[in-house]
Amino acid sequence: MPEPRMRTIDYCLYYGGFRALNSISMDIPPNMITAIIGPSGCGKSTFLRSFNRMNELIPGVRVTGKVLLDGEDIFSLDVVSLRRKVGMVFQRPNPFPKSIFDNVAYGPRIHGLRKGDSLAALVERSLKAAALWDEVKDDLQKSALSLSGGQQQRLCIARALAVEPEVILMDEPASALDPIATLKIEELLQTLKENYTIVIVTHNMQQAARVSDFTAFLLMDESRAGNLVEFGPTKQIFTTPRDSRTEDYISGRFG
Amino acid sequence: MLLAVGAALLLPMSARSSEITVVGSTTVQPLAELLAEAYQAVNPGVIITVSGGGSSVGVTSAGNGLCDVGMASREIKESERQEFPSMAIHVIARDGIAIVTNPGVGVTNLSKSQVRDIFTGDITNWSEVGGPDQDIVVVSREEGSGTRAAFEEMVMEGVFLITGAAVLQPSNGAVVTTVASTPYSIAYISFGYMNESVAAVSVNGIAPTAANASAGRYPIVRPLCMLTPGTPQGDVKAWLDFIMSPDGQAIVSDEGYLPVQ
Amino acid sequence: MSSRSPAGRKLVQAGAFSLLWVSALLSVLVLASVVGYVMIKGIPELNLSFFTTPPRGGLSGEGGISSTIVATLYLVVMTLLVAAPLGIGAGVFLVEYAESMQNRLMKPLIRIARFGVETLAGVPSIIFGLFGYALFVTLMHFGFSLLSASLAGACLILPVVIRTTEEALKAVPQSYREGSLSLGATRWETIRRVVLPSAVPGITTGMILGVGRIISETAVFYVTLGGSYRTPTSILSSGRTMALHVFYLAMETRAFEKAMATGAVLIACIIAVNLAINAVSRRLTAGGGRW
Amino acid sequence: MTGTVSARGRMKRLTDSAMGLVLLGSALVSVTIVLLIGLFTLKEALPAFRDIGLVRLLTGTEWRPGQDLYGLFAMIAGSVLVTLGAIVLGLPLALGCAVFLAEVAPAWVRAVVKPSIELLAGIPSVVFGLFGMVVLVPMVRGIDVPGNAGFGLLSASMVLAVMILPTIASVAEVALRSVPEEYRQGSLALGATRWETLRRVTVPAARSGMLAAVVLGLGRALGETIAMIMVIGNAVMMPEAATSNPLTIFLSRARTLTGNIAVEINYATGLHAAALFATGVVLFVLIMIVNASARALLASGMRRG
Repeated sequence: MPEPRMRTIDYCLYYGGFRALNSISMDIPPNMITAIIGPSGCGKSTFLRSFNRMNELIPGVRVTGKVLLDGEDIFSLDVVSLRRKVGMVFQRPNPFPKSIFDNVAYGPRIHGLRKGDSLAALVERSLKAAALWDEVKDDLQKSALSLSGGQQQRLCIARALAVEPEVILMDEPASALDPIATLKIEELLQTLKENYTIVIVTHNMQQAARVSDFTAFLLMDESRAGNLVEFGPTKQIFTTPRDSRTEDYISGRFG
Repeated sequence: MLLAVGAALLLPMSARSSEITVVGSTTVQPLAELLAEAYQAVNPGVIITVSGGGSSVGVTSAGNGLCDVGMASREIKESERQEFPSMAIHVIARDGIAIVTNPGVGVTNLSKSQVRDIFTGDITNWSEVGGPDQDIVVVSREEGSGTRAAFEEMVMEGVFLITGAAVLQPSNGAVVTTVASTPYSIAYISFGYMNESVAAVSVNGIAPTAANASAGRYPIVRPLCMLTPGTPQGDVKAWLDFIMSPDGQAIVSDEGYLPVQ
Repeated sequence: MSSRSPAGRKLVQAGAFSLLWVSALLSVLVLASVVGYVMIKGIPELNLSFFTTPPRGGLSGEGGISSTIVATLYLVVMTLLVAAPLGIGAGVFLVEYAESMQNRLMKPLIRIARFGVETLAGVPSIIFGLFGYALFVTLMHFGFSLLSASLAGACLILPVVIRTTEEALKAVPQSYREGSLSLGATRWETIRRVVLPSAVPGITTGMILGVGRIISETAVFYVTLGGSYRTPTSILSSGRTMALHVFYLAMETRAFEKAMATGAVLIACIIAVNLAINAVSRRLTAGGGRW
Repeated sequence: MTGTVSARGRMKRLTDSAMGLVLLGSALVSVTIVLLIGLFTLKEALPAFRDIGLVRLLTGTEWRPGQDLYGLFAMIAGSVLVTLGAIVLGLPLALGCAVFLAEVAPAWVRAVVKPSIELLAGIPSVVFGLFGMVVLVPMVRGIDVPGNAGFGLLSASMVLAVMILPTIASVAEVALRSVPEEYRQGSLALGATRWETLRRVTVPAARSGMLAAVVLGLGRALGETIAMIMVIGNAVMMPEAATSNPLTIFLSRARTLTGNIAVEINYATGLHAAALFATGVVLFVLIMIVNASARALLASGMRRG
């Protein structure tokens, strides 16, 4: 296995006195798709949001342990620089109420890229990479809110790509979409992994099996804290799980 | 809250016959309040409510029968007499109009033409009339005021216009308050509103006192009128009779107005 | 990609946030100083006799405010007596009946009603005064009186009452109505037994808002109520509300400290109104179903 | 048995339709009142528009009812200038306060400040007018400019600024709070700072609500009557600068459209009364113009993106 892009070491997260994630150690291999699966409430979204410190927005959250990006502790990094390197796509498409162009250009602009033509080129490149360019190239000034749900989600992906991150976190990116739009996103993921490291949370096991290279299975213990039960290559997890709980889950006995 | 609802429901639907509503001139208003209080002290069954509005309101309200008694602090115009032919006019007192300044001005005498020029805006600095080198702040009443109408007729001779830059206040009381608190200001007010917070100015060398006014020396004097929709009856007549009685007229002169009896 | 330094951007943020802090502090300071000034100057004037004696002495501004409290109460009650049934009735009609009336007569009527209520809510109060003076005081010969003033006041708060009633009713879940109707209740029974009870807190809030509006309104009553400080004896009596008393004291007399004291009482009334609204809306969120 | 049931049923249906009629009645009365206010004001103003003429009414600078001169321009200028002054003084504070409360304030600060601001929105205008008379007018009088008596546009603008501050702040705050949380998260996840998120995403997304707050404040400023009478001097004159400094125009006395109505309506008869109703119509139209331009502004803003 190559040097991991990100890794967590003994990572715990608390909401006030409640422990939501219990001592998770896990590696995110580069240029691969890592899926995080598990039943509702097991903390998979919370875990995903740990990689770009989005949990800090919630008052009363406290963490212990380490999260590393390219060997560097993300808590010692500036949060703004961290989020630039670790992008995120949310469960529900959340384009800003601006034009398509302005949505994609948003990140580059705040990070200081202002020159007109290179910005246009960057927007075009990002939209192409998100497989949206052909559908919107003639109406870049149209409101992003006029796009369909699937298009909006690909716009959000383009928006994340435009800041040229290393890692993209995706929180159930297709759960609000219809099957055709879902398929498009899944195809897109395969092309994206050539250049990016992707971590995706999904509650859909078929999807995890279809798209990911590695799979992590999270489960609540008796105190309702999320634990990493098993982590490994997706094929192995879905065919020969080592843990009986993983087997129960993927065979649909609970969840 | 329930109590209040109950109380409101207990309010009679219409004025009792022994209630007299008095509306109009803010110049006459405080005098009417006192005359009402004095009358009610001996006739507790009668209730007299006095409210302002201005002389023109007094005339139109009485003329249209909206009140029992209207108050006006000026001569009733010919046009108004024609509009309301049955309206009865009772002159209850006469009132001088005093020229007052903020106490800091220090000017004690003005000629009538100087007063006029100040109010038209032709004289704008106190130094032009022997005062400090300061801009004059003219304070006036608004259109429709009886005091203003009387002042315009007697000082502005009915043709000169009061400057548009004048601070306008909607009542005599407001004028006094404004002059008292505004440096270098000047205004005209009813004698009845004079107090120590403003400085009175002699006109053509005659001080604005009741004695000078009743002797005919002070030049700016106008009638104060009570108006009734027709010939007064009952309680209204009794109150008006009281006003014209020695007791009533004593109150008139105590308040700085000129008795007519 | 050329890059702006995160440190610089943090600095910009710190600068902007401190400006926001300053503007908020300044706002609070300005408002607190107005209210504080009136309270500090006014409260020392307050004592029992201030509340129990009527104003007297005309220009010297002596006496208390008892008759103005009475006049304010009368006016509030009379205004609500007119505005509440009309406003609530209209609100119920617009929400519960109008939607289902699609015939040619009703549809434009309902559109006009909606437009009128919206427009009226933004009309300056002095226009209600103008209207009230011309119609009730002169044309209908009610004179300067509680009657004229309360009718003008009712016009003023009618849009408030209608709108809050509508909002309260719209917040009642459709499933309540369907539940009741499916049990064979008529539309009126459904409204009376299911919809209105759940909407009571919202409607009450509207009423209290109206009360606050009447207590604080001055312009409308300046031109319709006459301003006599006698205790009103009939609905045709002239009168003076507390807010109007503040105006007359400030403008006509030099009794600013009395004006401040009356102002302090007014502020206290508004605080009470706000507390009442908060209490009602807390009940609304705590146990809306139990009404 | 069936007889009683159907009798009760008929009774119920009867009550149902009767109540429907009662409610329809109250709706009709309400609508009538609403229409009456508009139509009555227009009807009463008609003689003024007919006999004075719209142009002379709107552009005339002389208002002397005694001479049958009815020009409203000075009052229109007074209303517009005083509102402008109030916006310049009050808007930055109000919006700053709203943004602070919605996005920056720690929870406990918000818990204290927000209800107090809402409370202050309900304080009677006469109290603000009183404060203006007693505190602001003497303060403004201290500015050494010829003819400055303290009463005037500046004092009035300051009073209005304080009055509209809580209104604008609390409505704008609600608008900001109703911006979906996803927008903020989306921006933060791209590496934007909180300030960048606020400036580039949250505030633009709340634009229409914040504009509505400003329009509400403008309406309140244009419509304020009593506080204006108390501090503006009520002089019927075109506001003018006393010195070469154009800002001294704000030391000029003036009269607002609202004040014109309140001060004179009780005196007025005939054409004078009609001219005051016309003043009301002009005031109403002015407020409609503010609303409409806000809507237009919003529409053009939407198109731009």
